[in-house]
Parts: sequence; C-alpha cells; structure tokens
Amino acid sequence: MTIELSRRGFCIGTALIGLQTVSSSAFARSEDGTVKLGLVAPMSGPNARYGAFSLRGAQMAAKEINGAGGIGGRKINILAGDSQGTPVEGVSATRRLIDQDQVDFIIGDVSSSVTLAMQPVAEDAGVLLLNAASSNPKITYKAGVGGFKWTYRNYPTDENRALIVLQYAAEKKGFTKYAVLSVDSDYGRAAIEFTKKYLPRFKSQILTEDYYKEGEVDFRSVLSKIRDSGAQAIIMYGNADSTPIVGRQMMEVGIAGKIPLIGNAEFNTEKTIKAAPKALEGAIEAAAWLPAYESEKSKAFVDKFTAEYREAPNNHAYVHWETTHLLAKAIEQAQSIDRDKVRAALSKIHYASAVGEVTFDDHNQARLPMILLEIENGKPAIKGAYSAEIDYPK
Amino acid sequence: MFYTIIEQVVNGIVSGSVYAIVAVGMTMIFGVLRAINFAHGEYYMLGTFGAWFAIEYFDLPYPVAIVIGVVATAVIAVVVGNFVMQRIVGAPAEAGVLATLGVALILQNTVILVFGGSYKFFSGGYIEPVTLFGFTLAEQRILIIIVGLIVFVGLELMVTYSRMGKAMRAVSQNIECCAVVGIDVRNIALWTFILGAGLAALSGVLTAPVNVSVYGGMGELITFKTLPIIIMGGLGNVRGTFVAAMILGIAESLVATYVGLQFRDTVGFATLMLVLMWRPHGLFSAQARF
Amino acid sequence: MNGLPILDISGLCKSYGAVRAVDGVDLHVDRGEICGLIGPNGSGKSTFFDCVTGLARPSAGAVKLDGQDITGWSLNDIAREGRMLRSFQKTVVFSALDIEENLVIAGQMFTFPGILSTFGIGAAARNRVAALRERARELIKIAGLWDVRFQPAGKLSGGQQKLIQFASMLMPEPKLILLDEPMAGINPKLIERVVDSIRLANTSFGVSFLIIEHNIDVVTSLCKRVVVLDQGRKLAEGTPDEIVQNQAVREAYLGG
Amino acid sequence: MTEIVRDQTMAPAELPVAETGRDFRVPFGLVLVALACVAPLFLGNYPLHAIIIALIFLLPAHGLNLLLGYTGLLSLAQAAFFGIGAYTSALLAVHFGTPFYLNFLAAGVVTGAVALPLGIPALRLRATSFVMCTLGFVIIGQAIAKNWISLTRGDMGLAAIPKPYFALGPASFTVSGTVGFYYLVLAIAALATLAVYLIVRSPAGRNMIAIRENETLAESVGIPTWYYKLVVFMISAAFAGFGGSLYAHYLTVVSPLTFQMYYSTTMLIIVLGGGAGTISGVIFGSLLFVGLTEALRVAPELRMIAYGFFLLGLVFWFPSGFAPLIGRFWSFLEKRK
Repeated sequence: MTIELSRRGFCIGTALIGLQTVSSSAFARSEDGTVKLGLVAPMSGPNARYGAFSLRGAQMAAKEINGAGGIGGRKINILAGDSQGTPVEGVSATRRLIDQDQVDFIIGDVSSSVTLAMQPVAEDAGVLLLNAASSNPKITYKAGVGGFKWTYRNYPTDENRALIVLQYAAEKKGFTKYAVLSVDSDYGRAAIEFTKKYLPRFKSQILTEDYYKEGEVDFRSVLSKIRDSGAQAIIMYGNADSTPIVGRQMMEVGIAGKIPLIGNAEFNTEKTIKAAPKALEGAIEAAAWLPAYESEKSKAFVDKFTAEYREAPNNHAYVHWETTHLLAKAIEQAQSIDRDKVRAALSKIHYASAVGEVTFDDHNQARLPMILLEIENGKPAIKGAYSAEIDYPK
Repeated sequence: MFYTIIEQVVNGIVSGSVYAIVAVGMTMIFGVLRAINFAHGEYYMLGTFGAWFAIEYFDLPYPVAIVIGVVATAVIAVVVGNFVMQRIVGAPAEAGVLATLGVALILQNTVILVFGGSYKFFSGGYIEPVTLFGFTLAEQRILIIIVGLIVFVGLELMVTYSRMGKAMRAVSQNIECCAVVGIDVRNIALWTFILGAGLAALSGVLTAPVNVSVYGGMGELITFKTLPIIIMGGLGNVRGTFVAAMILGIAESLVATYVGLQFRDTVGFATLMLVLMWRPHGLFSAQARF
Repeated sequence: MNGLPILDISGLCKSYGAVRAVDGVDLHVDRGEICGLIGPNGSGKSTFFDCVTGLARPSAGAVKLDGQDITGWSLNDIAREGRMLRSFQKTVVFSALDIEENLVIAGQMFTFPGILSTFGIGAAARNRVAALRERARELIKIAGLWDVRFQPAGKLSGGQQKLIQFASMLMPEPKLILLDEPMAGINPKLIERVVDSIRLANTSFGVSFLIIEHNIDVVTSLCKRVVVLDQGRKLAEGTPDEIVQNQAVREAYLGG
Repeated sequence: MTEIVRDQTMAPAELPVAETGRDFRVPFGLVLVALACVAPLFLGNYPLHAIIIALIFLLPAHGLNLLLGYTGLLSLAQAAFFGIGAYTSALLAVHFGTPFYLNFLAAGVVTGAVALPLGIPALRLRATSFVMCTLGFVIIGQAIAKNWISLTRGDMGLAAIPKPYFALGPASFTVSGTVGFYYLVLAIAALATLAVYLIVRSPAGRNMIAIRENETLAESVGIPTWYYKLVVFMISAAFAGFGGSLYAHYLTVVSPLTFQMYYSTTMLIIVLGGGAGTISGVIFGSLLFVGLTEALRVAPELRMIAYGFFLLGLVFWFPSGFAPLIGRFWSFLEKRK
C-alpha cells in the first residue's frame, strides 16, 4: 500500500473544511503569447563569468529569433535564475522559475552537480530541462529511457571527449604513457575516469595522477615529478584560467615543447598561447566548439557576438546560443508550446548546428561531433570533427 | 631520487617565502587585534590588481607597479582599518570572524564588479628561467626569496628597535597594561593593520608574474593557506610564523610530489591538527596565549 | 577521625623554572577552625592556594583533605567532591544569570548521577532541583539578597557579588572553604556583613575556613590562628596578637 | 515553534522580555505555530521551498547555538558534520534503500560518533586554535569526500537519492511534493526545537550557560566542564547531521561541495543574526537568512557586496542579533495595552 501525500490530496482535504486554495500550477502558462524560457546559470559566485557568457549567448539567440518574427508569432522571453554554481541555489532558482515565473522551458546549468540536482525538480514539474553545457555522463545515463523524461542534453559528455582524445593521441601520435593533471572537480575527475575506461583499448597507461584545485598557482612540484616520470603527454581536463599558469611553469621546469598537453582546457585561445607559446606547441584539444572553427554559421556567430558585446564569445556563449535556437526549432516543429508536443519534436529533431547535425538518442543525449585540434606554430589547426557512440551502462 | 627531494625542497622554500610574507602581516595583526583576519588574502589580491591596473592601463614598468600596488592597498587598508578593524579590538572572537568575512566579501566582489570576474593576464615581471646549482627557476622566484628574507630581517629589527615596533610588541603581549601605560592601542592597531595589509599586497605583486593570472577570487586561497601557518607559528610570533611558512611550503611540495596534488590544500590544516595534538600551543610558544 | 585536621599540607613546593614561588610550606586547618593566611605581596599566598585547590600542580609536597591524599587533583576533581571549595580574588559570578540560578548551579552537580537526570528527566531529578531551589532561597534570605534575586548577577555591586559567591559556596554543604581576599575591593559598610556571614557559616553550618586577607582587623576578629608566608616560606604562625608582635613579620612587611 | 510560548529565563538577551511581555508571547507563539501549519494553503510552492531550506538550516543552527550561544564555544565545524550527515543518509538510501527514518537517525548517530574522536583533541585547545581546528575539519572532510572515490564517488557526487519513504511492515508511505516535504521538515524542526528547549532548561543546560559565563568558575563549582563541552559538541554535531540528512533527501544530490566553509558561516550568521543563546532568535535567524537571500536575488551582481555590508552591520549595530528587536516589539505591544 503506497500513499502519495501530494498537493492534490491535500487540497481535497482542505476543501472539506471550506478552504479553497488556488493551485499555482493551475494557471495557464504563457497566455500572453510569449515563450517563457528560464535560464539557470551561475550569475554570481566564483563561476559568474560562465553565467554571464551563457546569458549573453541565449539572449543573442532570443533577439535573433524575435527579430525574425518570433516562433510562429510568439516572442521568446528569457528569465534568468542564479544558481551560484551550487546545487542548493540551483534548485532554488529552478523552483523559482517554475513556480513564480511560470516558465515553459529551462536551459541550464553549467555545473554538472547543479544540473543533476535540477533534474528531479524539472521532472516533478513536467518542465522541459534542456542542458547545454554540463558534461557529466550521468545526466543522460539517467535521462530518456534511463528515467528522467524531461531532461535533454545538447552537449557532448566527458566520456565522448575522453575517448576521442585518447584515440587521436594513440593512433596519430603513438603515445602510450601519460601523466594526468586535471582540475579537481566533477568535470576533471569524470574525464579521467572515462579515460581510464578506454586505456586498455589503446594499450596505454597512466604514470602519475594529480588533480589541481581551481585557482591553484603552484605547479612546479607536480611538473617536476611529471618530467622525471617518463610520460609522453600530460592529459589535462581543466579550466581555461589555469592553463597559462601551467604553461609558464612548464617552461620553467624545462618540459615545454617536450611533453605536450592533451585534453581540454582552452589550449587554443590566443591569450593562452601568448602566455606560454613554447609549452602549448603541439597541444591537442577536443572541444565542443571553438571560436576559430571553420564554418559559416560559426564565423557569423563569432562576428555578431563580438560586435554586440565587444568581447569574443567562449564555449558557454556558443552552446547557449545554439541550444536556444535548437529549442526554438523544436517549438516551431511542434507548432505549439505544449510541453509534451515540444518534447516529442525534440526527440525527432534533425537540427543543423554550426558544428554539424544534431539528433537525440534514446537517452535524450545529443549526438554531437567533437572538434579536434592541434596547436601548430602558435595557431590552432583543426584536425577534424569526430563523434563516438556512448556505451550506456546496463 | 635525492636530486628530486632537493629540488622539491627548493620549490617548497619558494612557495614558503610567499606564504611567509603574507602570514607575517596576518600574525602581527592577530597579535594586536586578537582577531582572525579572514580578509587578509584580499589585500594580497588588491595589491596584485593595483599592479595589474598600472601595467595594463598606464603601461608603467613593473617596479613602479609594485609600488602602486602596495600603496593602493595601504590606502584601502586605512579605510578598512578605521571603519572596521579598530572597532573589533576587544570584541568577541565571533564578531571578528563575521566582520572580517564581511570585509572579504565586500573587497572581493567590488573588484569583480569593477573589473569582471574573468582571469586577467599579468604581463610584468622577470620570468626568464635561470639555472642555479642545477635547478631551473624563474628570476622572479629568486627575487621572492630575497624579498622574503629582507622582510623578515626588517621586521625583526623593527620590533626590536623602533618605537612603533616596540609598542606593537607590547600591545600583543598585554593589551590592558598598554592602555594603562598610555600607549594608544587603537592607533597601534591601525598601523599594524596597514603594515600587514601592505605586506600581503607586496607578496601578491611579487608572485603575480609567476602566477600569471589575476582574478577577484584569488585572495581566498591565500587566506586559507595562511590561517594554519599563523596558528602553527604561535599567534603573534613573527619568527615562528616564518619557520611555519617554510615548513608548510616544503611539506606541500613533498605531498604534491609523492602523494598527489589534490591533497596539497589539505596539507596546511592536516599539519596544523597534528601539531596541535602534539603541542596544543603551537610550535614556538611555551604556553597557550590565545 | 575527628582529631584529624580537615586540611593537612606538608612540604608544598611550586617552582616556575628557577623561581621557587612556594618553598616547602606546612600548614593545617583544624575542624571548625577559621585560619588566616597573610603575607606581603608576592609572598606566594595565591600560588599556594592554587596548588592546594588544584588550579596549579604542586612540584612537591602533599595535600590531605579529611585524611585523603588529594595532591595533584585538578580544581574540578576537588570541586566535584564538594568537600573543599575556593573563591577567587577577583569576584566572579555567572553574570547573565540571576542569583537563584547562580546558587542552583553551584549546588546541583553532586547528586545528579546518570545522563537522563542530568537533562532533568525523571521525578528524582525534579525533586532534586526543587530542593536546591529551596536551599538557594534560604541562603539568599540569609545573605540579605532577597530583594534583588531576579536581577542578573552581573548587574549587582561588587559587594553583592561577593555575597552571591559566598552563598554559592555554601550550596553543596562543604566542610572547608578557602577564601582569597574576600574583603578586597568592597564597600567598607559591607565588610561587616561578609564577616558576619563567614562567622555564621562557621558556627551554624560547621564550615572550616582558610582565608587570605590583607585587612588585619578582619583577620584579627575572625581568626584564632594566623600563618604568615614570606618569599614562599612559612615565616611565622600563631594567634593574631603574637603575629602582630612578631619582629620578623614586621620586617617582612616593611621590607616587602 | 512551541518554545517561545514558555518562559526562558535562561536566555540573557530575553530577560527583560520574559518579565514584561510573557503574556503576549503565548498567543503570539500559538499564532505562529498555527500559521506554520496552514502555510501551504496560502503560500505557493516557491515560498514553501524557501521555508523548507530555512527549516533545514535551522537544525545545524540549533546545534551551533547550543555550542556557541549556550556553551560559549565558537566552532566552524558545522559544515563538516552537515556534510557527513548528508553523505551518511545518501549512501544508505542509495545503496540499501533503507526507509527515511533509519537514514535520518543514522545521520545523527554517525555524525555524533564522529564528533567524539574529533572533539577530544580539539576541545583541549584554546579559543583561536579551536576555531582553526574546526575549520580544518571542514577542509579535510571535503578532501575525503573528493578522494575516497570508492565510497563517495568523489566529485561526481551521489545523485538520485530517493524521496523520503516510511516503511512499517507491509505499509509504506512516500513523502513527495513540496507540501509533503514541508510538513515533514516542519515536524522535524519542531521536534528539534523542543529537544533544544528541554536541554537548555534542564540542569545540564544551566551548567552549559555556567561554562559560557565563566569556565574557571564553572570548574571551581564542580561542573565537569570538559565532559560537558565534549557532549555538547557531539550533540551539536548530531543536529548538523540531521540537517544534512534532510538536505540530501530534499535536494536528492550530495557532492563534496557540501563540505564548505560557506555553510559554516551560514550557520554562524543564522545564530548570531537571530541572537545567540536564545531559541526563538535562531528560528528567527534562519527565516531572516533565507529572507535576505531571497531579497538579494534582485541584484545578483551586488548580492555578495550587500551581504558583506549586512555582516558588518550585524557585528557593529546588532551585536546581540536581531531578536532583541522582537523583544522591543513585544514591549511596545505591552505598552499599547
């Protein structure tokens, strides 16, 4: 016997004593003819800059769509929620968007741990949660046929990325011995976990394994250790901001140009390369997107974003811009803002993104290509777009 | 093997010097104010930002930027000292914790508000590697060690010979007596605070070239590194703080090499707890003063 | 048993590094006696007190309370037994609490075995609290503090706080009380009252006293026997009259 | 919230109130309790969610209040125990599917037990060293949560923690939805408040206050201060563990980020903001804190700065918290009458 104590049950009880509550979810949503889109991102706190980029990307997309007459006449209205990069605040922001602002759809968050906490909230409310920037594979392990019907992700996972990088390094470069130096977060840890999963396939091994805290400034000790370990490359999944520091100190301990960095930590930006050109030469990176990517749509986005905000877009700006367009397309195909219909449309969508066609698998995970590039002569050289099918755990 | 250990010890001394310059100011502030200053790392950040601003916007040479960074921080310290730090003299510990946390939030987030949260690129300094006794070090790091030694000797001389230094020592020994003897405790507190903040700023400007990045949240990390150092060194004890900073620098370096970088930030507090279990009064104090 | 002194101290020493603050002092307090302890400033009286009551650990010597060796017991160990209590030179009370609470706290711990009763659960615990409140009220009346009994102790005058402290020490019905300068810093008008209270406690409750005091009139009126300490050693012992006449004592005071 | 209706002579900040306004506190407290019970009738899901967060934080804050407000020990370890409680509950629920009350009790018992070996060395330290040592617990706790991957899954965290369900024999009962959770948390918070009230007004509570007021004097009247501090440290840890358990079940994820000094300072702000050493103050503090967080949502970029100024204001203008303001309000009502 299972009793569900639900809002409805409670209302029936209270109705008996003559008190009538107005259930907030009874309101019809978006009766004013707009599409209310919630965006959850870290607007304050240590990751505030990611949130700022995300919001700008999404706002630019909304502006473009509204400028072109909206979706079937409906304008997109973006409502931002601040997650501060923590699960508690992420859940609070999500609830606020759903309950107070009555949004129809939510895009968010950047951090995987926040997205994981948002999933059940969106599921309970039956609001579509479209993630654009979290890479933890678990998010879509549990989505679609995995459980959460309302979660979709338009972003490649750590597992994808780890496999592609390892494959390229082993097959094209012939590396077999690696040192790990990744950021100590769900992102850096998960990427290495999945790298380890595929190591035997390429007969490779990890010699040393270290994780740095975000904001770490002293890598000399660990780089000296890597120098003496005999590793052929350093696998690094990290945040963009630590890369110049690592590069500088690689030069200092004398491994610049000898042991390349591989993985993903914005090796390709001009700023990073300028900080330590010698250390970044030969670095290999797998990115969901990068400003230098050669496609018409991508170039147009970079130009427009730069003109609009006088700052070059980063990855977060791009994925939120693209995901907002993706959602608009799904709504258009559903010819309705009915959430069930949009969800169905999303599952069947064939969307032409700036990096290639996007479709969703039965776990609501987008099949996305990853761009592989190598730094040659101080410039990123694109080596192609790769994609990999995910083995979902049974 | 042996070479590796020696090299890591050298690495440890370099980072220890950075910690020492910051921690020595913090411990003096504690001695006089009896407050754990959770905002101390923010002055390190402010100094770095001041220098970065001077280089980026006015194209000034690095040595001038050092001066600007330190002076700008000292000016801010005068304001904070007057409005906050002087008022927590004699307040309960939790008041000090909350007030300094408040100051840390205000300073850090104002900088983020003004300059944005992204990492800035610090382009000054002397970063060419030189080889010394077989170790490759950036010139800047040698400078840091030298400045660290100068600061230590200078402070020792100051507290021993100068009027202000003697008064600082007196206040940190017995605050009630000083008030009776006619030492202006609030004034001493203010000057100690400005000196401590200035030293933190100096440390920030000196390390900026090797750390490359400048960002609003950088102070917090330094605060958390210095807290265990000042406790281990015996609160208010300049010499002890220096030794503790070196011990921590070397221990961190060895842990990063032989255990893993991910454990590095726990070294400080883990060492502190072990030390306190063994000697509840810190390493360099005969009896518990605080 | 009754012939035995309540407090018997032999050869007590306390050194800090090379300094010998207390140097081989023998002292005893008989049952029902009020014994005075005097000496110039820095003569080691307070250190001696601290060593006897466990606030400091003696370097050598033995302290016997009621025939039981309590050398090296901590202040808390001794206090928890409730036989010997001490006051502090600087008057201290639990300033945020009212007088009754102060007294109840001072009296409650001795008969609260078990965790549940510590949290006041059970009839026995409730009865005990009621009994303590009863006793506290009686003592408050005796001390003449009835009118101010609901005020926080910290708000009262120094003399009143002294009385609270004194009444608190009577709560657990101790056999011996050590007072450290009970008259220091109180209104001369109140001195008489404190002296009366001590005498009352001595006669009605049978409490013995060892009192450090500078006010020689108080010592003379209260004590039958006085011990003089100087530079950590026992200089003299005798009736107040003998002590006042003693040449060595006079020199010590003038010299000190 | 039943405790405010009775007398609280133990609470220093409320002494004048206790004498003058007691008559008003009974009906006022009853009204508050009644309001809390019917809140879901007129509050939407979001305000309820905010109150749930406030009530979850209330538990560790009660614990800290026992430690800081009543025993006079400043500890920053609440986040560590909050995290241990959250992980204990989450691991049990995820791996063994145990019913909620077991997870909840286990969280409290485990954190209380962990506090014992930590408290024994830490409580020997003097004030500042003790504060730093407790801060160390948080930092080392986070390192363990990050690196003991086989148990905690490290930074990936534990997700999909099941909703609280109660099982007794064949019957089971799952708490789902905001309203259901609200009543669960409200009931637990009320019980916790009652427990704190009973502790505080017991002989043990009186001894705790004695230790806060003057430790040496407390020792000299025979209170076993060390033992008391240790037990209170464990009780306060257990409260934090209970809060962590609710946190895990409500948010359904735990990650090493639960071990953050941020949470320790949050508890500190709740206790000091409301008024240390009073129970109603802490309840007020937790609502105030969540209210402040919500109010500052208006301007995310200025939020932390405003927060900083709030802290300074609290320290310099309201050193005994904002609860005395309520006291003044009561006496104001009294005068009107």
